Amino acid sequence: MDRLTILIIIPVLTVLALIFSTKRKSYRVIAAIGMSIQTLYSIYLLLEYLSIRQAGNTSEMVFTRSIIWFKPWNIRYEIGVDGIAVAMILLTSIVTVSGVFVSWRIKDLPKEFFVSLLVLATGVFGFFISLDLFTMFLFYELAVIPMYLLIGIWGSGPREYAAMKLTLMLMGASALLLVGILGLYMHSPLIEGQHTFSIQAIAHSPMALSDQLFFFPFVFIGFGVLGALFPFHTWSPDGHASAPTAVSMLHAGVLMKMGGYGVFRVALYLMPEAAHEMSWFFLILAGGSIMYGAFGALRQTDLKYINAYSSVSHLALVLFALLMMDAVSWTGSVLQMISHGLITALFFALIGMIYERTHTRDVTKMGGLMKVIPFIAMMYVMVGMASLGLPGMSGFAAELTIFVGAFQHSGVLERVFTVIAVLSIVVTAVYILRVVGKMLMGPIKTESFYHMDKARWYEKTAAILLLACILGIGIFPNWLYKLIRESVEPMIKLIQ
Amino acid sequence: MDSGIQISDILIVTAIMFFIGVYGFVTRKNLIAVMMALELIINAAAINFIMINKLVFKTNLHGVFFGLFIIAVAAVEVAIGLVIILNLYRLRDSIDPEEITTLKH
Amino acid sequence: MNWSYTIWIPLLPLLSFVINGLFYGRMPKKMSGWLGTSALGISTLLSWVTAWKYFFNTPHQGPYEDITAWHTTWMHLTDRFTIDLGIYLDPISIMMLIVVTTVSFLVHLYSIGYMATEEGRNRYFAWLGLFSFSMLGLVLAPNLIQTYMFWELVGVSSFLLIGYYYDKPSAVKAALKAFIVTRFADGFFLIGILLYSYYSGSFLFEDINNIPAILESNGSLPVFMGLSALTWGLLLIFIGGAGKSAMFPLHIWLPDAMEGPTPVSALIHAATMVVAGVYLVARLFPAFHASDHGFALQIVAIVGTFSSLFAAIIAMTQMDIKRVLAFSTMSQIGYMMTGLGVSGIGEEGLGYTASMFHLFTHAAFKALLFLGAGALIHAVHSNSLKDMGSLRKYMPISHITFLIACLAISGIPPFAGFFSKDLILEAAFEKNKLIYAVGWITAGLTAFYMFRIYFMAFWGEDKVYAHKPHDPGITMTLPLIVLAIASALAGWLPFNEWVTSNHETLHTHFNIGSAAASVAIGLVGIIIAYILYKNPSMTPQKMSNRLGVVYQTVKNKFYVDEFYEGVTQQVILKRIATPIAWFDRHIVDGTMNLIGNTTVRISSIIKGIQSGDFQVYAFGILIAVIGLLVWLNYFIQ
Amino acid sequence: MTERIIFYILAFIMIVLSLMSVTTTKIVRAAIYLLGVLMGTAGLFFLFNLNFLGAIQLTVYAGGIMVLIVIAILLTHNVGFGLPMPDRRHMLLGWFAAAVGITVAFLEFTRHIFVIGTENLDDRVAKIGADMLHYGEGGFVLPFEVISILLLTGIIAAIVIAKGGIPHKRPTPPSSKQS
Repeated sequence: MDRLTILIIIPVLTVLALIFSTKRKSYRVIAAIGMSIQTLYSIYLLLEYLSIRQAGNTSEMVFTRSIIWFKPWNIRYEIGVDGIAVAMILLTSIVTVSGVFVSWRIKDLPKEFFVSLLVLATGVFGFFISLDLFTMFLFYELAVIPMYLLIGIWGSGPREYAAMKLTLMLMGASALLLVGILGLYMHSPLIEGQHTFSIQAIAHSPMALSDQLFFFPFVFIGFGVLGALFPFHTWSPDGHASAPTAVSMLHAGVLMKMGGYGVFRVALYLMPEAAHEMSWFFLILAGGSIMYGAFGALRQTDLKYINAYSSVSHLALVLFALLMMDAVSWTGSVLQMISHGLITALFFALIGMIYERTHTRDVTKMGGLMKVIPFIAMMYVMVGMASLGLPGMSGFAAELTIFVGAFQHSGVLERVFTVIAVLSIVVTAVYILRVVGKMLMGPIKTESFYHMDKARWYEKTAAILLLACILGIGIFPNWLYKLIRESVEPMIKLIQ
Repeated sequence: MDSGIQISDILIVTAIMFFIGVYGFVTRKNLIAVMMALELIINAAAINFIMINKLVFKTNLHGVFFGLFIIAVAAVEVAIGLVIILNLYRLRDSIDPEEITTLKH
Repeated sequence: MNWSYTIWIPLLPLLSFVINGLFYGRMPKKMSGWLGTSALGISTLLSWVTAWKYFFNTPHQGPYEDITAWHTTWMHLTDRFTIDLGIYLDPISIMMLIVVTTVSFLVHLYSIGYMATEEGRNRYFAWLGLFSFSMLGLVLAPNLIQTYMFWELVGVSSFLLIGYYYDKPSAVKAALKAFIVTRFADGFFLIGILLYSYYSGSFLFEDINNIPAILESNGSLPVFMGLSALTWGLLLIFIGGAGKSAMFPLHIWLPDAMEGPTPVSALIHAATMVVAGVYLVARLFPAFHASDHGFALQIVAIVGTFSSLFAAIIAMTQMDIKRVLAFSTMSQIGYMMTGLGVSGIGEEGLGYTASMFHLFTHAAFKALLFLGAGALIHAVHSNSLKDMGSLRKYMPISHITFLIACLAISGIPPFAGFFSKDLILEAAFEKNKLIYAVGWITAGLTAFYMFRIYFMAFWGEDKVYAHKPHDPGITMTLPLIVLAIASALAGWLPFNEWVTSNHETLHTHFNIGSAAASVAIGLVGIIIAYILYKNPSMTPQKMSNRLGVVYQTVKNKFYVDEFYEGVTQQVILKRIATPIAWFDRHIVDGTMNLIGNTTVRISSIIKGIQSGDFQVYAFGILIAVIGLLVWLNYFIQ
Repeated sequence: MTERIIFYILAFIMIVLSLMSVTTTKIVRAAIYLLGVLMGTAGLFFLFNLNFLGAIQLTVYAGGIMVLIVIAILLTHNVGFGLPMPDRRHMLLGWFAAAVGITVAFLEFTRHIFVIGTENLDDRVAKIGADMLHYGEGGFVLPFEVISILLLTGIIAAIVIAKGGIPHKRPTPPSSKQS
């Protein structure tokens, strides 16, 4: 059994255990145990990876394995990781395990809920370890489908609408993606008379510029929709608002990162010339939506909407940095993905906790929560600070890296949008603090708010786990930076 | 035998019959009447086969045989069709084609 | 010489923050205050030791050296851009170290008494610790990014402390305002850093201040609107500094920040954080001075001078004692900016030294004023001057210390303010007569409004108090006394030997004419205040009525707040954010929904065709057959 | 010439009767008109000396099939049952389509030049019978067998369907339900 497949096997086994268990109370325990093992294994994987690098292994991917599973098309189960994938895997496992803890008290159909959640996580893990475009695509779809069920069944508000919208838009995107992937396949180098889906093979002999120009938009938009690229972001506010807490966490925390990761690994890496050629257009879209998302968040009153628009803004920053096509920006972009994953997961977790107690997500109807639920409120302040880029939190390290990287481009367009991106942190501060001021501070507005449960142990576990990661990365970002940077370096070298 | 009757005359007559049958087929609100319109269509087709054999392609009797077979098949079709209609009538008390819309499912 | 122990100076307050924060609610109430105070006490001790070692115990010829006492790589972005965290010691950072730790220690001590009855004391002391840590990190930073990081952190701790009474809506509003306004400035600050470092190729102060080397390595710098990119970078950085130092027009947060507890105002909004902008300009002084012949420095001088006059005028009309002090702070910081702005380098660096000197003395007497005001507020439970009067009878210690502070700020010899302010005016006189004139008038106004509150609070008519006011306990009076001594004597320190623009001793000449002029106008201000406010009279009321509109405008702070309110509410929220939100919901999302709905609608049309009615199907077949026939016959050759 | 006249008369009768057959509102009358058409067809065959075919037409069609239809009518309707008229829109559409079809056919048949074979068609009944059972070239024994089997299965199917009906009635599915 090789190292990476275990990442898929653990969730699958957990799902099987869930299916065969019959006691209602045991579901969450099984899920929590399974995901904790997964997290520990991810940490082990990271250490293993670091030690391999320490030992002087400089190959682009490690722990590789390639098994052919569909001969006629040469589709392979080809897996392997570099520093970026390892970091994303770690992020996924941490968000998943805290998601399980946050859903500790789920009432309806707990077994089915955890099964869907873990299937989703399986898809994500598979996505991050895949090196074969088709297998990657398959895992991507595996992650999207449970999302529909999770929102449609366990959601709130107009959940069918939101679930439908989300799924349809993502499916539409994957249709584009499939076109792009098949295009890449058809123009891939022939190995023993067969085309290949292998990312590594395609990267080393990219297709002609004219073909790239045709297929690049497909792949970029295909993944961009998942990464909330303007104007295809509208599934995210509705989807997040309706989804149950753990799903919002996983979705904003991890699934949306798959978009950024895909843009990075497939669109830019495999079609670099087209990326250079067309980056101006997407730069305008991404750069504009940094501000656009921030201003959009300014006027929302629903906590989840605020956060969803904030995600739009922050993920636009990810795409923006990716389009800069240099090592520092790319590293910053991956850092931002990880940082935003943690931050937004914690945000959604806290919003879920607040919602459970106040039964409203309308900011204007709340007030003075600091007094009654100090733990959750303080956590919210902290994560808000992280989100607005306070030094010492992960957001700052990531954003600073992006800004420094982006500022090394002296073109007028890049300059202008870099400045816009920097100024967006001001707007971010405004909408975050507006919530903090209205919801957490001020006098208590409703009588019933005086009697609220304090945070429970499982809520504290989830929140502290995430916050510890945010602080850890924020205070000591260099190891993570190095981990990512070392993997970005050969990619950049290859595409230039 | 030269009757002076042109093949095209016959074909036009049968074409008119055929399309009258088609009209009946698409407009009738009674399955038996639809069936009868169908007979018109079949009949027109059969005449065409036979007459073209008789007047144009005279080397063999293929058209005549086709005519015969058509008549035979038409008999079967009517027999079974009517039985089905009867069964439908027994089941649903109606032989209005607009109410028999099970096909869309 | 080993300086690495200095790492503990910022770390001890951090420790206090962490312990107070983690054991929030579990720690005995009294312990948190003493924990913070002792942490800061040790830090203060270490700072004084460091200063002593640096200035007296280091064998050196010529200028004082810059020492990087400790550093670690925080982020290794590229070989050019490495972000270090470190401790950088030079005369101004050591001076700031002294100011920050000492004032912070005294404020901690004072707070033990002041906050004795508050519920959330642990929170308060945790945040005070966080602030002290951040401020120390800021002053000790060896590079711009560290400066920026801690700059943000002090902003946040300021936000948290202003919003300490978080169930009071006005406090919440003030906290948000303070954070957002400074954050707005910080956005430009960050752009400035990025722009500047793009050309300098480094974040380190040594490289940034080395303008000739930058010019050499870049060849020609791009010029925009007649100014080089470096000057633009510096101006943007100065916007950041102006935001934090409450310079016009970014000053609006400072008066509102007085909603926080009074010791916080003393620490953050008088002595330390608000002078960060001045400190930043001083840090980058060689760059400011060299780039484009000091154009940016002229801007600094103009902004500083204008702010000082502007704030002094407003301060004369305010009735809230803390707001008067807030505007006075703004005015004094304007002085410091002016000092830097008119300064040269080397032998012409009088303004630089004067500015730093004023920063130092101002920290002492302004902290004292705030703490004294805190004692008054503590005693009468009101911020308003209307509720105070004849307090000299009840609170002798507060009275004397407050008087010393007032004399110091008014520039009456031999108190501290006289020396530093006089030096600034002297430097301005040599550089620009107009700036000097404005500064001179401002000095008079300062004396007037300070003695206005002094007379109104301690003299005037005897009010009826619900509880008899009295001097506070020892933890609160001790800081007052210490600071009063400092305010009285700090002026005699030989600053020109220690803190100078080129780290060498600056030779100053005492200019008797200038000194006489500033003392004279100070005395005039005091006398006018004495006449108007010593005894309760209706004269001030009559005068303000006579002035009418002018008085109202000044009292309402020239309507700057209203202007900002209008811009944010009407323009940004109503004209930008609302349309964007609408656009997103209706146009972008609407388009997506339209695509979905159109699909559904088309499918329902197509669905109608499959009605299950076989006659319809037959009709379809018929049409198709006829169509096919026609097509085959007439359209296919 | 007489034959032509007879043909035109026959053709006229057939067209009119078929028209009446699809437009009448009395179902029994429709059957009778249809019978007329079928008999006209038989007449056509006789006119062209296709006596065997004419006979078959009369016996199988006019005789057998029509009897079946009439019986079916009797089983499902009371005599004198009025057929509902099709609604105007359907009628117009139907006529229009029919007219277009007739026009197209007419144009086509008049335009096309038929190559008339010169030899004489051997259409004796004996020849038909011989070819029917002949298995060499031009023989139709295989289709004949197929048709026989078809007839057999048809009869069996008719019996099964007619007899195997379940007496109890299924409730009609609600027609309003979509998809």
